[in-house]
Amino acid sequence: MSALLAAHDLVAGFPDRPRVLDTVNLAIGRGTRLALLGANGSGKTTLLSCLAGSLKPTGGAVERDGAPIDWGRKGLREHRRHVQMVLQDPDDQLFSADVSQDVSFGPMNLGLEPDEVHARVREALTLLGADHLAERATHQLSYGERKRVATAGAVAMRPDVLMLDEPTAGLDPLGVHQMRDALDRLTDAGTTIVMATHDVALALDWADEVAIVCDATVHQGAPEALLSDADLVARSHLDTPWPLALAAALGLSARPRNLDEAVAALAPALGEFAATHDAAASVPGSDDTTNTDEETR
Amino acid sequence: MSALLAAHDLVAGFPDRPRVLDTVNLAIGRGTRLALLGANGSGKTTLLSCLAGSLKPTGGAVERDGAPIDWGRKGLREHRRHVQMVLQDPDDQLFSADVSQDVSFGPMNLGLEPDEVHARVREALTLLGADHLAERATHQLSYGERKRVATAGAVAMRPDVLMLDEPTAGLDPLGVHQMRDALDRLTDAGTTIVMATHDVALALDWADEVAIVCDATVHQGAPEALLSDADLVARSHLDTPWPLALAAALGLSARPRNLDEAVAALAPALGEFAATHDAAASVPGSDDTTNTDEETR
Amino acid sequence: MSGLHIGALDDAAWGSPWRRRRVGEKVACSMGLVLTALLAPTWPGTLLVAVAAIALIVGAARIRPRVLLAAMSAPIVFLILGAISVLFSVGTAPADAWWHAAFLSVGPTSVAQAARLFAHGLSGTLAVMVLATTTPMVDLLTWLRRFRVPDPLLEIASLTYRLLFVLAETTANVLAAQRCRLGDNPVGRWNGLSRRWHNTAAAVGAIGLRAWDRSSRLTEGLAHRGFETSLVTLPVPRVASPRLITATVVVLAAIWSISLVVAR
Amino acid sequence: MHIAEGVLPPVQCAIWFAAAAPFVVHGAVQVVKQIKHHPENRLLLATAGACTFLLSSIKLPSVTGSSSHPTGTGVGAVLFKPPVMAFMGLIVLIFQALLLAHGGITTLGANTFSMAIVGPWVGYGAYVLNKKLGGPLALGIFLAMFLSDLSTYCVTSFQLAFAYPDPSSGVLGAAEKFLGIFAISQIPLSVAEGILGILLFRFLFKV
Repeated sequence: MSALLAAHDLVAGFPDRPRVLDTVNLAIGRGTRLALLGANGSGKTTLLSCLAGSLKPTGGAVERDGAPIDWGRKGLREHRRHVQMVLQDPDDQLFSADVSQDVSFGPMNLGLEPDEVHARVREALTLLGADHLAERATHQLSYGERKRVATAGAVAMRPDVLMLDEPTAGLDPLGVHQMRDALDRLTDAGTTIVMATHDVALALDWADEVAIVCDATVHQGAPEALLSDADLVARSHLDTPWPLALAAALGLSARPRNLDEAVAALAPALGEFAATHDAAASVPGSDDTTNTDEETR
Repeated sequence: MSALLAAHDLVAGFPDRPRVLDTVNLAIGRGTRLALLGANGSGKTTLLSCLAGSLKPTGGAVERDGAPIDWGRKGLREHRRHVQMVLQDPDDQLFSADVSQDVSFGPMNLGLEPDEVHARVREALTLLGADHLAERATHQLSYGERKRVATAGAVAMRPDVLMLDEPTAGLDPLGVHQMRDALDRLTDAGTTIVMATHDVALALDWADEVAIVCDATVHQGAPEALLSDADLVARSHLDTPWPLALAAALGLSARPRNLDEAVAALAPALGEFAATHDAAASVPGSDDTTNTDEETR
Repeated sequence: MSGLHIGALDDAAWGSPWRRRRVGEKVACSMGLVLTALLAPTWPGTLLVAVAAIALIVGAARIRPRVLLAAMSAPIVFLILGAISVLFSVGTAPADAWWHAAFLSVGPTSVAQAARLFAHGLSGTLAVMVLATTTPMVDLLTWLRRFRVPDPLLEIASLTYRLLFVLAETTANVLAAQRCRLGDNPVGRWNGLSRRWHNTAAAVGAIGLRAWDRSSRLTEGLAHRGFETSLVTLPVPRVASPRLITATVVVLAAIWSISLVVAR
Repeated sequence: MHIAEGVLPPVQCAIWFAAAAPFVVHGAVQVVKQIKHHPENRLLLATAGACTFLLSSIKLPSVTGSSSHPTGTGVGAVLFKPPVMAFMGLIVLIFQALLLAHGGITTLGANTFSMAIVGPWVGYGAYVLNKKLGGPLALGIFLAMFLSDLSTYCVTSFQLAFAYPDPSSGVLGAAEKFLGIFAISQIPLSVAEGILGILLFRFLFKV
């Protein structure tokens, strides 16, 4: 069974400099949520660009559905129908002052009929929770809104794989929730998502798999396994996400991925403690437990 | 005893639009570490600009050492000797070809002697942990390095108050550590620091006080108190930081501010649980406890 | 606060209740008034055009009077300066001069000229504001496509418009950052004049470099989006408004007939 | 300094449009040709246009508090050649008319002629002449910016003088008047812009 999108022995970089990526292997299965982690300048964006067909690697191959992609104009056009990338700064991608015109660029480029283009624009804006922005001027939007519009521009291509560079960077907590909700809707609609991020707690909670770029190579695996590897985490200039760090510090065998799982892992012990000590009976702030549903960063 | 920097009934905004800030009161004591929280577009940057003397409020006063600042040329010059602001994007504030030349921009404008300028540049770079960058070209630096150099440019003015807009945004975890270390050195050297941020966990751990901008006003108080206020947190589009959310979900009375305090609050209960159940005796990953010292986001 | 300055008319245009009307109708209305201001007998033609334009902008299109006033302040200064310079003739005073001193004089010809300049200028500018306050630049550019203006030219114009706001933010930030470090207010002789010059050059240079960087990043971003040869987008559907067309025709006809009757 | 809407009589508007049209069309043809070979040049030209527009929001320092703003067509002419500036200048003028109420639509021909055609050509001519005579680069930049500004303002004064000839001293007298009145702001501005040009190029060489 072959991966939807894969890198085989990928090499990328500039002549006369240390290679940015050196024999990188990565396989992304259909419907996966993959978080790509790594330090600033480690090569995350380079890897995404290669996978998106925007940067030709100096060695190795990018494969889609088991076949290496063709780097000619036609091959790339075909590749971009399936694989779309959203950059970190929305101002690097939005060229039209009118939101719905901007989102329509991709579908128009595919040569679709105006009705079909219109339907796709609406669909993409709805998936991103940005219907109400359709009539607005790009320059009047907030940073978070512009991020969602830029993402809608990629979604309107109905890609199989959507790759996002730091989709939550610079957003306030509400903006992060909205972006995550939008990504969940895309996953439900069958899109495979690759997200490059610095937020290890987000990666642990959101991803099915993580890939860590470190020393020009990539380590791929289950989030709780890779992010518990203290040595890898340190070498990659990352941090252990708090749920794993907490569990480790408390000597728990559980590897919670988020607040709920941390609570579930700790509650039995505390329940017993409370029963014997009767301490938690009248705790101030215990009405705050509604917060459990909220995301914690 | 008057505050070092304060806002009194501050009003700011544009004609014919809802006010960005409406009768805001804020007092910043000498040596405080204040985190300024709020949604995108809530008015954090506007408030910082007023406090920095970059934006004249439409009503109310900004006071330094108990006296309202004078918005004339001379008054502002005096104010900026004492209060410095660093914007979010370092690329907007680096104007020179090499690092030390850029850091010297402020001291040169103060009309200081070359020797004094040189001393200040060295001092600022040392405080920011950026000595080794002095001779480098600004465009060769990484994003995290550029952020520290931009901060050094403000520090070279030897301000009493340093205000930073999102100093950790866009940095990888290592970059965040380096920035925090630099800020700690500045605090030790007696600088009062105001940091606008979206990172509630960072604010809870770092700040002595927080100020939350919400509905055009500001709520000021102790971090663990304000950030436990679920209603305020929701209205401000923020999240409860994970240590407080965890403690609340588990019904603890403690309000831990970071991983260490969370571990300290939970360990007794778990210790007893482990003693009775003998469960944590052979936990994989318990050698990871060295991570406890690391920052968690 | 340069960003704010660009914003006022543009914000009004984007928020205008006429936003979704056909661009051609708005252009016809505005340009009809402009031509009337120029061609109809000055009195009362220009006055009527000014009144009609204000009524359309503030009344029908519901633009806040303050926005219009702010937009008009710069052209009014220019018109006053121009009118004053026309008001005084230089050289030997004409025989019919009402007033003269040294080589300056004011007479019926120069007064009529000054009044004409001011009246035509004010009414003409107000007539252009009918378009400026109701139609965002992108809509106009998209509309120009039907006149076979080559696509690359329109694309450059609309990219210019988009980049204007991106770079305005950069400009505001660079200038604010310089102000923080006393760039506009250095210590020194004549308020640090020579340093201020260097600082301004550094600011302009830094903005230029940032602009260059921005444009190459947008080029790359567009390559990611599959840009090859053209930036074609879906035109926005527009509503025909028979009422606006009728109103335009009626107003113009009324102004012309009143002017012609009165002028006779 | 642009001529406001409505100020020029209809016939003169038409004449200035006719005078400007060949230059603008020539520039537009050049631009379309360039874009065909380098599609990415769209962004570069758009950036130049946006920068020209934004330059007018930057205050130049002076001893007093009064402010003047650069126009920047000289530097554009040196970087992009005058034909391209004729077209880009037209775009900037349309934007200024509709976004800032600065200039006008019927006066677009006249304003394009003075700011986007005469200014760039004079500035570029001075730059090339200085280069041929072996003058220093700084002098070339100064002359390009100084003369493009100055010539724009002279042409504008004559355009106004044609429209409003002085009752006693005719077109020439009127031109003197307009030149005199606007000299207060325009001559210092031209000098200032020339100096800024030199400092700017010095800055860019360092970076």
